[in-house]
Amino acid sequence: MDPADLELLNERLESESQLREKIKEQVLELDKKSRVMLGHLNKVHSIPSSEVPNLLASVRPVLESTHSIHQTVSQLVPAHQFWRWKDMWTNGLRSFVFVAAFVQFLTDGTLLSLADTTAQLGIKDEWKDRFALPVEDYLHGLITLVNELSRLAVNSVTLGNFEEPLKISAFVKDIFSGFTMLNLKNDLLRRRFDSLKYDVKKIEEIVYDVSLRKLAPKKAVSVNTSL
Amino acid sequence: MDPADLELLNERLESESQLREKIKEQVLELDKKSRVMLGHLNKVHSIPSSEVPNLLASVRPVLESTHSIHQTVSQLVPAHQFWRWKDMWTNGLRSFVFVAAFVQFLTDGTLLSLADTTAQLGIKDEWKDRFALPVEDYLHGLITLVNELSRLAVNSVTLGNFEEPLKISAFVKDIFSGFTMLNLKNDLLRRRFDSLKYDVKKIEEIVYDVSLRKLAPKKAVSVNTSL
Amino acid sequence: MDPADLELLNERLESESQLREKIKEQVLELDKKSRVMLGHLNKVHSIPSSEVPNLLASVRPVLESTHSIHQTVSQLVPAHQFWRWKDMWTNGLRSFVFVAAFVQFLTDGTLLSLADTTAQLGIKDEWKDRFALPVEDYLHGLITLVNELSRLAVNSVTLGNFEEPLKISAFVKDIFSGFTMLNLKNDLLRRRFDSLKYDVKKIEEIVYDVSLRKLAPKKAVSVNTSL
Amino acid sequence: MDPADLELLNERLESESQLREKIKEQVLELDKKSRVMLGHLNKVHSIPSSEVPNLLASVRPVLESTHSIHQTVSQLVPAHQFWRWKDMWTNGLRSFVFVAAFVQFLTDGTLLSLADTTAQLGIKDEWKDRFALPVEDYLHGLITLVNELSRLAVNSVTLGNFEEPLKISAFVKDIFSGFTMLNLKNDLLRRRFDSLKYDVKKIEEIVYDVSLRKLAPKKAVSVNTSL
Amino acid sequence: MDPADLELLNERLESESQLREKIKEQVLELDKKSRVMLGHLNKVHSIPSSEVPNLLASVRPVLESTHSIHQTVSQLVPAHQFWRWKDMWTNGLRSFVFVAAFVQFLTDGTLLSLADTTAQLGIKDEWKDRFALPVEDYLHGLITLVNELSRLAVNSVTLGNFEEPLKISAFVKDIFSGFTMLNLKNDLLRRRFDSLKYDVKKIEEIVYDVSLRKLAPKKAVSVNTSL
Amino acid sequence: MDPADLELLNERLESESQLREKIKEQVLELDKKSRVMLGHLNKVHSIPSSEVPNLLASVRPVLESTHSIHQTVSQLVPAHQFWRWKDMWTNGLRSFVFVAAFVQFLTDGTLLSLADTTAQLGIKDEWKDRFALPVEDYLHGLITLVNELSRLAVNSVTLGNFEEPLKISAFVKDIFSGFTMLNLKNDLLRRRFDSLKYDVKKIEEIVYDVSLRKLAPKKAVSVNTSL
Amino acid sequence: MLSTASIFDAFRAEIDDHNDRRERLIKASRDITNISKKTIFLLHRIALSPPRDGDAESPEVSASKKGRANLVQVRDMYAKLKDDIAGDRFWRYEGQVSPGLQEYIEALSFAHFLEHGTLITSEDVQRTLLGDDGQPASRLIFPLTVSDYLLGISDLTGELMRYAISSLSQRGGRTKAMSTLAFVRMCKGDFDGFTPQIRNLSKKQSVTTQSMKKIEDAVYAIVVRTSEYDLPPDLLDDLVAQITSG
Amino acid sequence: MLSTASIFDAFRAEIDDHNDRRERLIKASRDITNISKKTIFLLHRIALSPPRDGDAESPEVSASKKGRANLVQVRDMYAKLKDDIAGDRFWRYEGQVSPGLQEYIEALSFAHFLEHGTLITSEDVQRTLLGDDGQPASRLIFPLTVSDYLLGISDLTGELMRYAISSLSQRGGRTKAMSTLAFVRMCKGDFDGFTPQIRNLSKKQSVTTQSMKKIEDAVYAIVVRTSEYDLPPDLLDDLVAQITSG
Ligand SMILES: [Mn+2]
Ligand SMILES: [Mn+2]
Repeated sequence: MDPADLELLNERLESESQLREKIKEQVLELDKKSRVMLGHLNKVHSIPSSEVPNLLASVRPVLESTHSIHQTVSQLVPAHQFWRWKDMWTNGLRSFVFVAAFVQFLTDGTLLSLADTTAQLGIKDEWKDRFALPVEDYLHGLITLVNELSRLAVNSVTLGNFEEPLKISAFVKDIFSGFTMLNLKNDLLRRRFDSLKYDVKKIEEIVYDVSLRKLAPKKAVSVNTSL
Repeated sequence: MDPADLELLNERLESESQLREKIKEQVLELDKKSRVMLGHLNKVHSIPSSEVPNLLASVRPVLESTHSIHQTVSQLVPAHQFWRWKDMWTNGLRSFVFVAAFVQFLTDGTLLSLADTTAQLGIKDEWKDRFALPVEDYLHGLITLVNELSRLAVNSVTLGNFEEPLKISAFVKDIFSGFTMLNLKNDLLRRRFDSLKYDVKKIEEIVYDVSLRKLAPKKAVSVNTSL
Repeated sequence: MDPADLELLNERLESESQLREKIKEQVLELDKKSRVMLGHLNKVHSIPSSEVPNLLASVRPVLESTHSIHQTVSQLVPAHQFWRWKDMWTNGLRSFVFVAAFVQFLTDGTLLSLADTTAQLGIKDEWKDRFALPVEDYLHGLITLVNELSRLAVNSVTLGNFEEPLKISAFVKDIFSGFTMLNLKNDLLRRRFDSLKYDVKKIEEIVYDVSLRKLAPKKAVSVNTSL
Repeated sequence: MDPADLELLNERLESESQLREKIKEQVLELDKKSRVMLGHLNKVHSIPSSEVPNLLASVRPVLESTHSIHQTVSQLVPAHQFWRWKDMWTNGLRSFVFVAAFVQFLTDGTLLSLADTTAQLGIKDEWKDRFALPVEDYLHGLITLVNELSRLAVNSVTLGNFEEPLKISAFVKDIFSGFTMLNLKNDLLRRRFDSLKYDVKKIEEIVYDVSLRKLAPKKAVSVNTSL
Repeated sequence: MDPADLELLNERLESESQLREKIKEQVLELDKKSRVMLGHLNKVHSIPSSEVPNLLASVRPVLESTHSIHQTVSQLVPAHQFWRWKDMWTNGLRSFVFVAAFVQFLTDGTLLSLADTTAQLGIKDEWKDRFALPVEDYLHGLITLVNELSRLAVNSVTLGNFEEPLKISAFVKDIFSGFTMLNLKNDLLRRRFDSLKYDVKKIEEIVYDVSLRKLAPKKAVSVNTSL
Repeated sequence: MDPADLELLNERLESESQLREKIKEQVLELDKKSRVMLGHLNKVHSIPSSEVPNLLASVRPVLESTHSIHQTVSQLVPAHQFWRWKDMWTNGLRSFVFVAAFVQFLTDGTLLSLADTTAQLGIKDEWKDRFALPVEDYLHGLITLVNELSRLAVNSVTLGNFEEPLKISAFVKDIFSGFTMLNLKNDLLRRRFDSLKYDVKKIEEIVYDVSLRKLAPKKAVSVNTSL
Repeated sequence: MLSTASIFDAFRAEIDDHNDRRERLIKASRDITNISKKTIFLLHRIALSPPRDGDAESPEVSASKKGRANLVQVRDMYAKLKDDIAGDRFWRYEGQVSPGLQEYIEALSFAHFLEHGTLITSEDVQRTLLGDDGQPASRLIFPLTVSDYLLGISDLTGELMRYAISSLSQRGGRTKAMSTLAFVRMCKGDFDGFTPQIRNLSKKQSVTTQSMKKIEDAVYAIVVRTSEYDLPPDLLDDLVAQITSG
Repeated sequence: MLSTASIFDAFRAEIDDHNDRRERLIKASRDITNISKKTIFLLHRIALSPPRDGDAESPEVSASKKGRANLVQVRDMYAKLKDDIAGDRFWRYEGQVSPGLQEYIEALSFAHFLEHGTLITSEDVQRTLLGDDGQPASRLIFPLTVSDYLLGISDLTGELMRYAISSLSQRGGRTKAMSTLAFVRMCKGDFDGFTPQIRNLSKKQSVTTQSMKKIEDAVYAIVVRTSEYDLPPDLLDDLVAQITSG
């Protein structure tokens, strides 16, 4: 092998390998933040709705603190190499999408758009060839949200909150019908979308139980369904 | 090859092979005891709670009888070689952890600590380079316990015991949140931990069913939901 | 090579090869009958229980018609060579065991013993070195039966028959505890036995659903839970 | 499950499991003897032909000592169950066939027939439903013999014995043309037979080398080529 | 879960995870040294025998430099935990055994014993519960040596060195007959030993080619064939 | 399923399955003839060239007798379905190509063309969508021929025929350079073509041996190479 | 007499020709697979959309029509490939043609099911693969094999499972799910008879069995849910609808 | 505020766009693989043809020239695909692009070896992948990765083994085989250092090792054969040539 070429190749591999280590460090940070937020949000299943605002208040600063990690990663990744490295942080990023969208839902019952998610995670458009939020990861985050909401629908009834399932039902059906618009390959996203159907069905059953027991106050329902 | 060296090599291979046979015999004993205890404990799913103490009374002596096997194994294993041979009895040991922790839960509703489990299995600290209970195996036993408790929650409702699921729910949520704080590697333990979510969800659904139909005494429910 | 010896070798190889062809023909017949009976019995999931007797009446003659195939095979197989050829028909025979045991359960709710299964399949004790029903195949048939019964528990509820799951639950638990007492090797049978746990759990959940909603007559439930 | 039936099933499973252990012990003995004889015969590749008779004299008693193991196995195996257990000792038995046939070839250059092999291994016709030498295993032993002879042809030339390859060539071609007349199924035996072609070719090349260099006595060559 | 217990569990998991990282670093070093030495030794196939001493001189210091890594690892591994961590460096260690034994063979044609290998790798007996050279790994290294020597036999002929194959043949046959006396289990080592037969055969064919053409000095051949 | 459609499909499958049986019968015949001819031709390696014409005389009628089988098959296969069924007889057909080409070579030293092979096998152009000789199978037959000729080159020298290798060498080189014209996929044909190189090399070695020993009469060589 | 070189030149041309054709068919098969998969998503999408007042057709029927219109592209692609798959070539390249063809049959049979609730016959599938003039056998682009038909249809059951489960959250979903279940059970039963003759069918049948069990479990859950109340299921649906729609 | 439907409509467009691009690249990669494979056969064919008197170039050089000319097609295909693989897209579709690219590098490096007897540098490979004006980095169609370069070159050793063995039956084949062997040994040695960093390289290295051993065995056979005679190898070759050519 041409000695100059050999050295060149070795240098490139060496610098890639160092880069990988540096990104890995950031990803560990990212995963730690994700674990902290998921730990907090898990409590939503066992507290009365009145305490939810406090819970969200404890999560928001952590969510914001991810901005600087994203920035660091965006500076580490060489131009145009976003897709080369993204597998390293995909899991973390998807759970951030879930956290942001869950916080938004618990705050005002609305769906966080892709653009707003990007903004909330502090991801800048100018980084786009180095760090971005692809549609696919956003969609994964939404599916995780629906999984969690079917659990919340169950637990809120246990805690005596009979309005929540109706609110969740309308919200989830809207997301579900959005997903039916997509042409998916036989990949993980499609399999997770298939599983979504069971969440929708489960939530329907709860609405059914609650409705037939006439536990849902008329007004709450009509306010909700106008969303 | 030097005849003396050859003989040395052969002796070592031969003695390892004999040791393996001897340990195997003990492991068969160990598996038999495990089968007996699992067979007994399986009845907990179909007897009224009043009969549980008798059932536990029949399991405890078997559990104690494992001490002598552990001792025998600890004497067979050469100094420093615990990690060489432990795969042979790992399955049996994990199911003993499960049995001990299940018995404890059924007795007083508490969680058996690692130290107490070691004590109950008659494992001596002084054997540590030949026979010990590693953290990993203790955690595997706890996961098996949660799997079993989700089944018990179902069956206790069938038997008309509506408080049990609430008790189980609180206990399992505590273990679950403990696990979320552990820094698990991407291995079997992590995968089994992921499966815990399904058990937690199943138990929550049972609590929901019971609450919705107002089957449990008020107090029990509120105790649970305050967690 | 000595021509006489060569001829001898060739004759033996030739006759084995012809025998294989002849047995194969019978096995094809056997598989056809198996498919016919499974096709009939599959309807049990969608018909009201009142029609089951008619269904069974259509299966029994087919089951009896297997006797003559078994006889033919027993005449083809040379003395002492049962274990040489049995792999060829093992699958078919196991599904006959399943069919016979399923018919029995649907008829009177009892478990068909090994001896009775042998009799119902028209297998004669005097053929034992040429055609017999080994314990292992009987047990495989029973596991298939349990798999099928967990499906039947689901579908009978759909058809409005809420007592069936209770009956099935008692029956299956009996078989399950029988299996736990058997000393199974670490083979396919052991692995299939491990899968039984899922069937038992599923049936327990159905009994739970029915009990929780008080859908089955009181008596049926209490009979079941006393097991 | 009927307790009597359950006990019956368990007894049968248990006794099979014990029988397996007992046969295994014998098979270990059998493998040890096989290793010893193969170790001895391996020396044939490096000794002058004058020493071969002594070598064979040391192998023959070991070969005879296998008779008693065969007898023990034949007593362990229940009537009619030869084909059930034979896989356990097939490898050992095939290497005994090889040893017997190799010894015979080295003694007088003739091929040991199936009947003579059976006799030399001390296998009695009256055990036929418990222990026998099937045609297939005899043929496997012969193929192993041919593999070994192609190695011997190489090494005898190295040792300066130029007639041996001619003798081997004639012997192997005879076996080869015998095999071509057999109606083999598409199994391991057929695949191993296909590999014989390479041995035949290799031996032909050695005869070529020797002939080209006029190393062998004229007479030996012409005897060979008239085949 | 008791917070103290939880902390204990987490500490243990955490420290294991850190230890793994530290050992990994050493293993990377070890692999690098192994690659360097294999790279050097690979040249032996294309240089005249006169240059071999220089080649060995360049390998020896690298081999010695492994001592300090072994020492570092022996200090990292907690007491008694040799068998827990050894899988991490097994591959590297086996290739060191090969290197040491190859260097020895090339130096004076002798076989390096287990004790001498341990010494040459700088492994101290006092570390035995933390770092040692197990028999199995020594044997794996020898098999790799034989694989390499069959290649060397080919290439030394190409380089015009006709005595080398004779030397290799004698050496390899000695190792081979040593292995046949070992009681190997049915594992990887046994399978690799079976593959040795092909190397022996290949070397015999090279000796055949050389002898047939009278290429090697008479004396060399007779020395060899007397083995 | 539409009953008419069900019947239609069943009828089609039934008739296909009968057709398969009928073709299978013919293929067995075909394989038998192939075995007979290969058995005859195998003798060419051990007879003097003067006896070759007689040998060929015994093969030719068998080769001709394949015509009627080909005709029968061509009548069995439905229009356009050649490629559907051809796998059944591909092996047999390829060995017929080999036989025909070998006979031709032994007769006059020329290469049988694809067209002539087709003619000699009695395959009619008008059957082309039901039975034909594809290029690929013809090429496979030629590769088998080269494999066999490298063996013949060896054995003819042993038999004292020193002209044959020269004739074979020129013939095989011509075929080899033909093959280099083809663009093959990474399939069986390419792998077999790769192996052809070794046959060519082997034959070269024989030519080399024979030439340098000046065993080849001048004239024979010059006649041959003018082909 | 031809030189070996020129003879092998001819062979090369033939082999190159074959490999090129194979490549063309593999690529076409990928395109056909993609169109079919997209059509399947389209069918789900329209069939599950809520019926709008004033629409003459049910969502299922309009899904089916749009789906079939989409699939005409596939027919046109086959027509264009006609030379590569006509006559005995079809069987030579079956391995390359089948994957796309089976996906097409899956899509086509789904469209048919949505409109008619029945299984499309093999003849109907074959009819979509005629030359331009739509005339009988002589105009076949290629003959449909029993195997492609059955394997294509086998995949349909997976889509029907998805369709049934999604429907359950809609009004009237139970009825839809029950009839879909009956249909899938019929497929399972009828196809069992073909498993010995059709390679790979038994693997697909176990997927069908899984799908069937999933629908059974879902229908079970609904039955259990409604059994608790002493009212007919339809009335219960209406009540819930009234409550949730305010 | 946008409706969920219109938001997801945009997602659908983006996902469809991505899948279509992926399909295009898969197809292009197959085409590139085919051209490269054919080029490799062409290189073998010409390089092994006997040198004709009066030819200015050796067969190897003329093979190399024709092969390179052939491979310009590949460059043109990449240029046409530029939009689909430019910028960060290259890394997104690397899995689809790599198979064809590595086969191209295999062919290109074989042509280079035949002409120069050396290993083509990564820079030289990169230079064949420039835009129309052949200008530096800014004109790259896409950047060549170390991995594609090494894995492509790795496959070269298999072709060199075939080339060396085929050469052996020709005059001067031994010299060719020896120099090819030296080259393959160099590849093996140099690449060993990269195995920890390049995925799948160690699998390819074991194929390289096999190829190397095959050449070693073949060269051995020749040496053994000639060693029996007391004449220099070249003289022996000439003698044999004289005798066999009459
Ligand atoms: Mn599908
Ligand atoms: Mn290649």
